[in-house]
Amino acid sequence: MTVIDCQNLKKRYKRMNALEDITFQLEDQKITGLIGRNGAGKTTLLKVLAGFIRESSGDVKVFSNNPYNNLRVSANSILVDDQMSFPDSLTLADILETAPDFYKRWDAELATNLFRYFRLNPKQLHARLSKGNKATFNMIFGLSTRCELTMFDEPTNGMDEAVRSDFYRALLKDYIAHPRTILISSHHLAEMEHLLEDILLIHKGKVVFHQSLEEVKEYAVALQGPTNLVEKMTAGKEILHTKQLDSQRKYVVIRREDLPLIEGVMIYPVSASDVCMYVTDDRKGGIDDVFK
Amino acid sequence: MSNFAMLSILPFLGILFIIWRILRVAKSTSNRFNWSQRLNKWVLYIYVGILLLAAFVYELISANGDEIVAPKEYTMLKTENKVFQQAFENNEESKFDPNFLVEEWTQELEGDTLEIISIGSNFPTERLNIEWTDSKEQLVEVKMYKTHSYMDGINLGEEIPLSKIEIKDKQIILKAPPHKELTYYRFSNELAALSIVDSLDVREQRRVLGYTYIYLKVPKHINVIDKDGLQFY
Amino acid sequence: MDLNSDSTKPIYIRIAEWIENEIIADRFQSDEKVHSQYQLADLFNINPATAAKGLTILVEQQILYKRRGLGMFVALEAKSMILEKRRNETLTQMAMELVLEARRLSVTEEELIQLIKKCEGEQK
Amino acid sequence: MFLSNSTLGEVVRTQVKFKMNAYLGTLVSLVFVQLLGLVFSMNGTSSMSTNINNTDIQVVVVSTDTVFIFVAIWALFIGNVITTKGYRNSNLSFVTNSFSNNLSNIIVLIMMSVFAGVTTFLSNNILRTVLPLFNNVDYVKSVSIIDDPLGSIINMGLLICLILMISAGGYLWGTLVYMHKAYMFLLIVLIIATPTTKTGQMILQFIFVDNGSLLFLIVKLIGVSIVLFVLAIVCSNRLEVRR
Repeated sequence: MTVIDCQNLKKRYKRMNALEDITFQLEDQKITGLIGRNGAGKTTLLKVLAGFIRESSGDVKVFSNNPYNNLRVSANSILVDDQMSFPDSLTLADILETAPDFYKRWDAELATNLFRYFRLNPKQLHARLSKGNKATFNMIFGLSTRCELTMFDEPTNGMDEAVRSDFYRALLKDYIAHPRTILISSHHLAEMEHLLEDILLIHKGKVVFHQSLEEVKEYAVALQGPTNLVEKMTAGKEILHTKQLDSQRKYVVIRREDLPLIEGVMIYPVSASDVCMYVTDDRKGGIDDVFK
Repeated sequence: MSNFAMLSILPFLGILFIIWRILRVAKSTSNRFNWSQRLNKWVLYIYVGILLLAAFVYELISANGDEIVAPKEYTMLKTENKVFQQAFENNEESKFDPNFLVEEWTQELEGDTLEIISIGSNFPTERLNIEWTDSKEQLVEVKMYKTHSYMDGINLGEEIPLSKIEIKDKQIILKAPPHKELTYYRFSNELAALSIVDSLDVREQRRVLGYTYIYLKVPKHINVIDKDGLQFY
Repeated sequence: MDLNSDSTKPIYIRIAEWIENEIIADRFQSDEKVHSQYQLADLFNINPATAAKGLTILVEQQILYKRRGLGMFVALEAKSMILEKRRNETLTQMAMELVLEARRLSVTEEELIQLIKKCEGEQK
Repeated sequence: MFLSNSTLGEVVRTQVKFKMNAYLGTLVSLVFVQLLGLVFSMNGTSSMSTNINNTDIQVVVVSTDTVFIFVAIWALFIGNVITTKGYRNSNLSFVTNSFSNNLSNIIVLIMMSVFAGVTTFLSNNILRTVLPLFNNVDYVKSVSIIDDPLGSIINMGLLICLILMISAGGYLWGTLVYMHKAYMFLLIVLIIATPTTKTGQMILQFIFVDNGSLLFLIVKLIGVSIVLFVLAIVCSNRLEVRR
């Protein structure tokens, strides 16, 4: 069943277009990574999907409803981000006590166990948590709601290394026990790649591709070898990334296709994270061009 | 009206601003302290408890006077006062309400002059009237009356001291009681601000002011000197 | 548990290889149930869909068979099939690489065969 | 896929429960505001004096007016603060939409107004007991709740409705300011303009004066509150909930 259906979704702010043209569909019970560079429109897209802001044009459907101002969507989806705030007067324990009233599938046991594992102080106020602890608490909250559509916007921002891997592990375990649609945005694809089934890559408010992780990994290949040989092999092909290693050797990333093996040219696979980086890079030379 | 309204709005804006600041500061400080929800609840319980207790205790406190609620009763009191005053002015002694009589006595005069002197107050506090009789004797009849005085339900008749009347040979000295201040508190559940016109009326209705009346019966041949002009004519 | 860190291979292939290794090592007998996709996902900290893909490859190669509602089971001839396959594919591949490397290092065919024989001897 | 269906009623009920709990602190601030008002009304709200037989008689009336002014400002503040960004965002961390958020806010404001009205009415009793106990002054037996239950209820209702109307004004104002900062000046202009211009005076006159009975005034106040709340709902329905 389709959980999210976006058709030519646009979101315009006063002076700029945050989302230019977003078209994709999300099937249920998949973990999808929403990948993109800073300012690509990830947060805006998630806010539209959560019903926090209204699309400027186009069509967006979550559970077959327009999410904006929709109770059904609100009751079945949650967006966990660093802007999440709770009343100043409530302690963390109070918040966890209130939540089941709103979320019918709230898993109190999971919430308490995670709460204890991460050693949060139940008497603390949400507003006064440190950045990392706030992210941890929000994550616990988001997981425990068991919402059919659970969205995380940069969930690991501020978390330390250990908590990050714990978080990803907790997310996976809970997903295995209770499969649901999960959308995680991040710019650290590498650290959460293993969790993902699909990748939705957006750039400048447009969808670049929406593919399974394995397809993304096979999207491109890298050739490395003597400049003249590499240039001959890649002539007339779409070059995603190039780098002059030294005066004789060159490193070029192109779309994957069957290439003849040539003596002296090494062929490497390109990681999903690098694919996303190269595809969304408008400057083919990368940062090195600046220092030429 | 416009200027008046402007002037009355300024202090209000001042109060508004002050309370606004207080609430802001209170909010930020309460954020700093870990003011728990349980403490909040207790504050509210205790406050409501105190309010209810106060309402209960108030019923037990003894108070002055009895509130006369019905305006009818005030109207009745007022009419009685009015009737008396009219009769007093017209020298119709037969119509005087005997309930208002405080004192009466007869005094024998020596000469044929009678001087009426008022002391103790800049402003005469009594009202005086003289009925001339045809009697040839030297007897002067003195009657002192006091009409109803009520204010907001208190029977002031008992609280306000009477003038003293002394008669010495040829003089009647009316001594006003010493200056005295009485302050009463009364409480109202109503919002005076909303019904300001109404409440002034209501309060005017609730006020019945009586006087001390002195009625003299003096034989015609006696000469009365009334320097202070106490008499009705 | 970690898969071997040869990260150039897709995860699902590594999952399939891991199950094959388990079968070769006799940790899964014929007609024995193997891990479900969820157990594998939990075990290797990966997405269950990826794990399922690994299992599907093995089903396609008839190393595993599916029993509706019960799970995946090891086929009767699984072990020999895997060995056969590895011999055909993996070993050939490795031999190819060996030959290429030898050529690059200007090792003659004679010398290479000598080397292999020597290695055989050491293992015994 | 299992979707939980929440009806508007259910969501609003849960939100009211949650908000009453979360905003308990505002009721505590009300207590302090009332106590402050009580301190200011110790000297009486109005007094009347007269002189009989050389005796000055002064009757000091202690009414709920002073406390009410303080509570009115509190109500304006609360109606306003509930719409500010912090409160808004924390409301939206739970299931809601704009309409249910407004509806539950309004219900919370009504409940708070009832609490504020009743306590303001009763707060007079604190002075009734405290003043005679600690001040050496005579005082007059005044109408208590038991003496005039019907009148007390009407007065309480009047207080509640006034507070509600003021908080509704604060709510609308807050909603407008959230839409655009320029509306901030609108209220200040309104506050100054209403009592100084002819039309403003006419409106005030229409609402507060010329009332046959207090009950009629109560009905008018409720009407005005409804208008203010509806305007707020209409305005905020066009508003994106989180930026």
